[in-house]
Amino acid sequence: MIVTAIISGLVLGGTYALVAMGLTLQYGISRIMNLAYGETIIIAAFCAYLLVSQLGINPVLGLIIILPGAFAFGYLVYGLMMQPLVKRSAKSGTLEVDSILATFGLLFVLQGVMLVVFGSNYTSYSYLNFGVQIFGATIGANRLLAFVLAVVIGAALYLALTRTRWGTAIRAVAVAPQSAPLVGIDVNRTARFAFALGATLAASGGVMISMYQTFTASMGVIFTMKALVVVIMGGLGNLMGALVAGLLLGLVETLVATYVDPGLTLAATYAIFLAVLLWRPSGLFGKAAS
Amino acid sequence: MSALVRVEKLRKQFGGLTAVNNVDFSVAEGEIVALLGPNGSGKTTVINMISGAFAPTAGRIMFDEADISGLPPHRIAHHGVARTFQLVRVLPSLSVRQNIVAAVAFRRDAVWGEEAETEAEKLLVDVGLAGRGHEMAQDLTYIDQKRMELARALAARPRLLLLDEWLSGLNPTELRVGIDLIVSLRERGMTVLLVEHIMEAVRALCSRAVVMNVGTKIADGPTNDVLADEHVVRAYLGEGHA
Amino acid sequence: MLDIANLSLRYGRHLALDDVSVSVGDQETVVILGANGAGKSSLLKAVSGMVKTSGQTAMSLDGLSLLNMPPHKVPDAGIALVPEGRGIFGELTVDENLMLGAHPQRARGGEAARLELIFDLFPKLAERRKQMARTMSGGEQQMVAIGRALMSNPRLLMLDEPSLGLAPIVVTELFAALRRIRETGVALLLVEQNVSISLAIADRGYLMEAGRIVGENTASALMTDPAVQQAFLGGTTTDLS
Amino acid sequence: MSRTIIGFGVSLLALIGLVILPTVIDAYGVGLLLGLAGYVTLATAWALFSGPTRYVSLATVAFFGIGAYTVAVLSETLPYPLVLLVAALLGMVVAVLVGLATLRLAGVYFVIFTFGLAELIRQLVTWYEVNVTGTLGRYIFLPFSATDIYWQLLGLGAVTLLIGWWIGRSRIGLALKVIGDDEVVAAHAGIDIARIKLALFTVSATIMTLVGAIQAPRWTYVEPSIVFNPTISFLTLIMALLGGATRLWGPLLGAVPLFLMFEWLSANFPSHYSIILGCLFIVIVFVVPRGVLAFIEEHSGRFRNRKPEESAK
Amino acid sequence: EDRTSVKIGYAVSLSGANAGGAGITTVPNYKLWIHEVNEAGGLEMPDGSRLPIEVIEYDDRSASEEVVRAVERLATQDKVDFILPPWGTGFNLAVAPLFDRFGYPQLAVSAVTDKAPEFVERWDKSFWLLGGGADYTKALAEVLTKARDEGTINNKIAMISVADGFGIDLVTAARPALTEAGFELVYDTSYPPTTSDFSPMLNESAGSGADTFIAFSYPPDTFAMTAQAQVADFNPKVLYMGVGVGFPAFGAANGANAEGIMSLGGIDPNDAANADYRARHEAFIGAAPDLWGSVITYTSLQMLEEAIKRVGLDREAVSAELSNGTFETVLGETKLEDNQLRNLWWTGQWQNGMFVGIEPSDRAGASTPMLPKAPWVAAQ
Ligand SMILES: Nc1ncnc2c1ncn2[C@@H]1O[C@H](COP(=O)(O)OP(=O)(O)OP(=O)(O)O)[C@@H](O)[C@H]1O
Ligand SMILES: Nc1ncnc2c1ncn2[C@@H]1O[C@H](COP(=O)(O)OP(=O)(O)OP(=O)(O)O)[C@@H](O)[C@H]1O
Ligand SMILES: [Mg+2]
Ligand SMILES: [Mg+2]
Repeated sequence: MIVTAIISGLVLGGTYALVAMGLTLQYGISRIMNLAYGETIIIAAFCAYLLVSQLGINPVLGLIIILPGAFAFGYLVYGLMMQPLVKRSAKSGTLEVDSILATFGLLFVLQGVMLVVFGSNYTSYSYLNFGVQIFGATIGANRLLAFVLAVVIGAALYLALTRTRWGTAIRAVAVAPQSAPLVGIDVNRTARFAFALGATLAASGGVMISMYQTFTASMGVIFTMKALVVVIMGGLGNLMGALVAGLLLGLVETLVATYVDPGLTLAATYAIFLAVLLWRPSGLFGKAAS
Repeated sequence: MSALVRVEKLRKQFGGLTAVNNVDFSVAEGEIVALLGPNGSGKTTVINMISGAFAPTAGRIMFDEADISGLPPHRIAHHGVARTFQLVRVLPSLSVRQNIVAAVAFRRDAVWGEEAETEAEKLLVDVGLAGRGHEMAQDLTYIDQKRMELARALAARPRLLLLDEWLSGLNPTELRVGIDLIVSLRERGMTVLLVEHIMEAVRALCSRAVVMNVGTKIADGPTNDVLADEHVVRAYLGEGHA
Repeated sequence: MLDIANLSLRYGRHLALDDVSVSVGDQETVVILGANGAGKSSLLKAVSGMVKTSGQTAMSLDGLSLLNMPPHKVPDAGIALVPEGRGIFGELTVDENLMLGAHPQRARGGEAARLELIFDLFPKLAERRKQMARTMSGGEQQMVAIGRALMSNPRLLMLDEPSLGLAPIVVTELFAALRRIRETGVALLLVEQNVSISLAIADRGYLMEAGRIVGENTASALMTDPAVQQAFLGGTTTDLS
Repeated sequence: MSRTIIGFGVSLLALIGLVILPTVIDAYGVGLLLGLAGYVTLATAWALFSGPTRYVSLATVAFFGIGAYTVAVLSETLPYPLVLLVAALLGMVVAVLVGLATLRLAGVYFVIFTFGLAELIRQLVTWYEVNVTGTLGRYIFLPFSATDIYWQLLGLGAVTLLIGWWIGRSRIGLALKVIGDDEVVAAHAGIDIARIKLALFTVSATIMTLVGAIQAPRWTYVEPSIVFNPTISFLTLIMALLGGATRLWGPLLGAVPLFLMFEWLSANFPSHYSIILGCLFIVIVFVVPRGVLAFIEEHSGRFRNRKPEESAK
Repeated sequence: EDRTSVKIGYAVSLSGANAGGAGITTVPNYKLWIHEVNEAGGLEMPDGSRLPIEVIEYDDRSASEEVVRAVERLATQDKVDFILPPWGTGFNLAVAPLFDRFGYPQLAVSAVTDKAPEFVERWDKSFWLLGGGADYTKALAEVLTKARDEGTINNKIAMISVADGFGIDLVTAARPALTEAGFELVYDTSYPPTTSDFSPMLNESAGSGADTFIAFSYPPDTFAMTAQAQVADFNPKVLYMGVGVGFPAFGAANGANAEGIMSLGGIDPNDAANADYRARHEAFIGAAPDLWGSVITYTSLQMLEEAIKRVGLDREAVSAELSNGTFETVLGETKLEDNQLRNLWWTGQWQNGMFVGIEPSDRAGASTPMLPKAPWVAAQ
């Protein structure tokens, strides 16, 4: 029983982590508080659905089409919408407020387009929906795949960001954008890249989620908020933090559902989140407060 | 002379790093004392603990015979301790005058309204910023920001003033002015503990110096003696100063 | 090597630099002296592309125009800046800061040797390689900033008040280090308040006042110039000779 | 001084006009006014604390919901004024607890903490209702017309603005700005940060609680998903930011046009509402970068006194 | 009177959290009906003339305050002739006082409530068409009792419910209904909306020894649970779930695995009018209707249309006719009792690719329950 609970908790948490990692890139590095983040996830889910239902392309193959698309989308959004705001706020320091307001608008646009194109219905399809045995626990193959991908992508990103100069440069932009040019880092390009990468991660999360979950065009906000909670709990801009916090929340959810009361899963999630912040005001892996 | 501030066995630990280790010293009323030491020896940390920015890991800080260790900064400020910061901290969205009024309005015998404004203007005159009250604090030059920060500290009517490298970054002419300003403070009966790397200023101002190295005190006494001390020369001044 | 002619610069309506012409020769060390607010930092910022110039400014490094060069391209041209306030990456470790110093293309290769040199200049950094730069003392952070700039293998190193906040012994060491750096063939453009020690290592110096160049001479001449004595040395000799 | 008196006079006249208005317009008009009064009050109350301190709170709906739920639970058992009092007290107590908990948090950590808190409260209320009382929805059959509710909200809104005005010219207002700029400096200047933050947060939260309590009878039926709807927090924040959260009249000037725009769009373009709204929103961010109030001031200033800088020279 | 059209307005959740539900049950049927009426030349009046429908549509953005104001607007600004109700129990209650005050009949469909009799007393022009929790759970208890008495299932039941108005209403009615019928509730818990992982609850239920698994769930939960039950090979003899089972997408997504799954609602597969309705719905909307709420929504519109035809546009008269008249609809012959629709399909089951009504079993067109549910067919 406990093994089952732990494994399904980790698997659930894997998706949370994957989704949160994209947001932590966008917010931690590009400094864009992207309220339309969840919409990117849902768009990707719809695309996966279209590929499956219209063209019969399975979602894993679909990633090959969707991920570059998402990257381009993120790249475009940053270039068209965010860059002027970033430029403008160099003096006024209002990027946070501006990005909240602008992406709030973007959220409406994306959601509205999806409502027009796909309607407001619940959408789902079935893919790899069979059980796989791990340590005696049965897990949906689709969920397991999502988990594996989350871990692989997460680990690869983590290593890239912490072990390479390229990654360190990205983090440098996160911590001191005004100093980055001193060492030859093109802040604008890096931020744009990180934003697009964030969108790509969101899309991969969306494809994973679509394989086992029903979704609607208005559901993006739920994912945005969940991702924000994970990001903040892990420590802003910290990939490892997002990974650990995501897995932790997944575990808490299943353990509480199994051993306490399923009615308290979300309450427990938020309680843990709040407790972590009370204990460490900058998240699990955030810089310690001085 | 009774001690206005006395630190006893003061200690501060950051994780595994002991930044300040069992430091004792005192500053008498009306004295100007220098706190010296190599970079990273713990001077700012001592200032931070006296002013309440950090709580000490161990030890005591007595101010006018009251134990102020670990009190929140505003309580310590109300006891009569004011400070400047090593890296200037201005309130960027406020005007220069409001920067000063903020301190006038929240000190122990606070005043508010026109009275506070008039007092702020007076302080600005004292530090050489006469008539600059309406400018935005963040638009001032570095030296002017430093001046303003001093005015803000003075606005609290402190008995003890903690200056963390307030004179650094001034050119020799400006240094002169700065030194004179501090001298005038002493004449008004203020007690000053200053951290400084400019020996000229230390010699000109301080009757006594306390030197730290790697968190511990290595010398304490009349300035000239201390600056001639072999340990101090080796750890801090370098042979060129001997 | 570095040629600046007719540099003007405005912040809003405030004219911070007015028709400034400055040059730094190959392997030369040049110091800029001036009161607070004279525009020294602005000059360095203009060279490194961090602020936009106006008017008929001409600015080039060995003929390569620096005008409108985006700031992140400047290090690759061979100019490194240690800015006012250090500008280090506080949330990264000392090691990572130094590693980023070698981010420009021109700095790749020979990295290890330069790291060696830097640890030699600042042994403290070698002890604290894994420390978060933010938690270092003021002086230690200054060392990180200079080390990082050196890592980019610059031909011209610009330092904006490097001695600010450093213990006397470190200042002495720092200038000794600068002397050695200069001997490796790097040109230095130095802004300093510590006039005597900077003139001691400089070849030439400029005097700035309210955004204009008001004087220029060899370092030794400036050292004895009574006007300089009056304006910048407070009429006294400092504790260093 | 005289400017203050004129200001008060104009405000009072406007208030009287707003009190009389529902008697001459139809039910829909009253509904609009009611909605406006609700959001103006929420946004102004939000900005009391979050404006100067820059602690962006998403806990608005937690207090709003507490207010609404208190009315739902107690409306049958206690006289209405007492219900409001209980709601206000409850809001206050929760605000103090939340305030104490959040003292160490800053920036986006504070933002998301307050969001999490609102969700936690909603989850706990739900769980309690499901498991302890065995029902989820609650009915409110209070005999209030839309006009009654509007008048109450209007009164509360006026009081909120008055409080904001008073704070703005008291030293607490300055303290809040100092805290917003640099808490370390604030503390060393003798400001008791914790107390001031706590006090303001509590005042602001209590007002939000009352908005929820007053508005609840309008919906007959409440359940957690209705009264703890996070959209309310977001809209409040957006309105205040859009208007200019650091100024007394800013939130009002953000809330009114935004609310009317929402209304107009959802009435005229129900199926493309989202897209148009979103586009307009983005345009606004680009065109009105520093809030509606600043925008109005800049432009009216230009009318009154063309190029003031030139003439000053 | 020289009017040229009939104004009909509605405010419904086109965006926000409720858009998913409204988007399947409510909006398509409003659109379909209006389209059909206008195609036919308009609403027929008692004198045989026809007046086209002019529609006014608002989005309530899933917010109570918005739906209330939108209805005020429809009544006082747009002065529409009739207002169609919003989606959701809470929203129907929120607007009920307004419908009452402005004198509009309220044909509340997507509101499951046991309090309907009280509401009718309070607001005499309100109509409650989807029954209450007690109705559905009593019917379910009957199906289960029969199966137990035949020895098909044991008397243990595992039950979960979504912590939301709908789930709680049903589960509070289910507890007494099932225990009175002699069943033992070995697992009984609720879960918050937006839960996506049901494996802990399915595992608990599987381990509880119950032959019957009941979930009063919302569509995303229903879909997820069905998929996860297959993964976990959790195959109770009776599988009953809430909203979503009656969606055509449910049958499409689960294929053979939908067989035997039970839920609220259902249809008579042999009813020609109903089959015709489904075909028209699919043709016009592009998707088949759900087989619980959609059918009733369309029924309510047919009743309104017919009432207008009989008595004209006077709202008092239409309300009276709705209360007392008998109507021929896609649900069969329909007559309200005390302003409530009672001849509903309380329980349905997927049989041969169709979600058919099985309870009340004595109603014409009822299918026989097929229990136990067939085991899952392995995925492709
Ligand atoms: N918040 C902190 N966390 C961890 N270590 C710290 C922190 N603050 C200071 N330190 C460490 O404590 C030591 C003492 O620092 P402090 O700032 O007191 O030095 P200082 O004597 O003021 O030096 P300087 O003259 O360079 O300003 C340094 O090694 C520094 O790295
Ligand atoms: N970002 C800015 N916006 C407006 N004015 C500025 C800005 N930066 C500098 N100034 C003004 O330009 C002038 C020159 O400033 P600069 O920093 O170059 O002087 P400096 O010689 O380096 O002085 P210091 O010795 O104080 O560092 C000053 O009057 C300063 O106030
Ligand atoms: Mg220091
Ligand atoms: Mg400078």
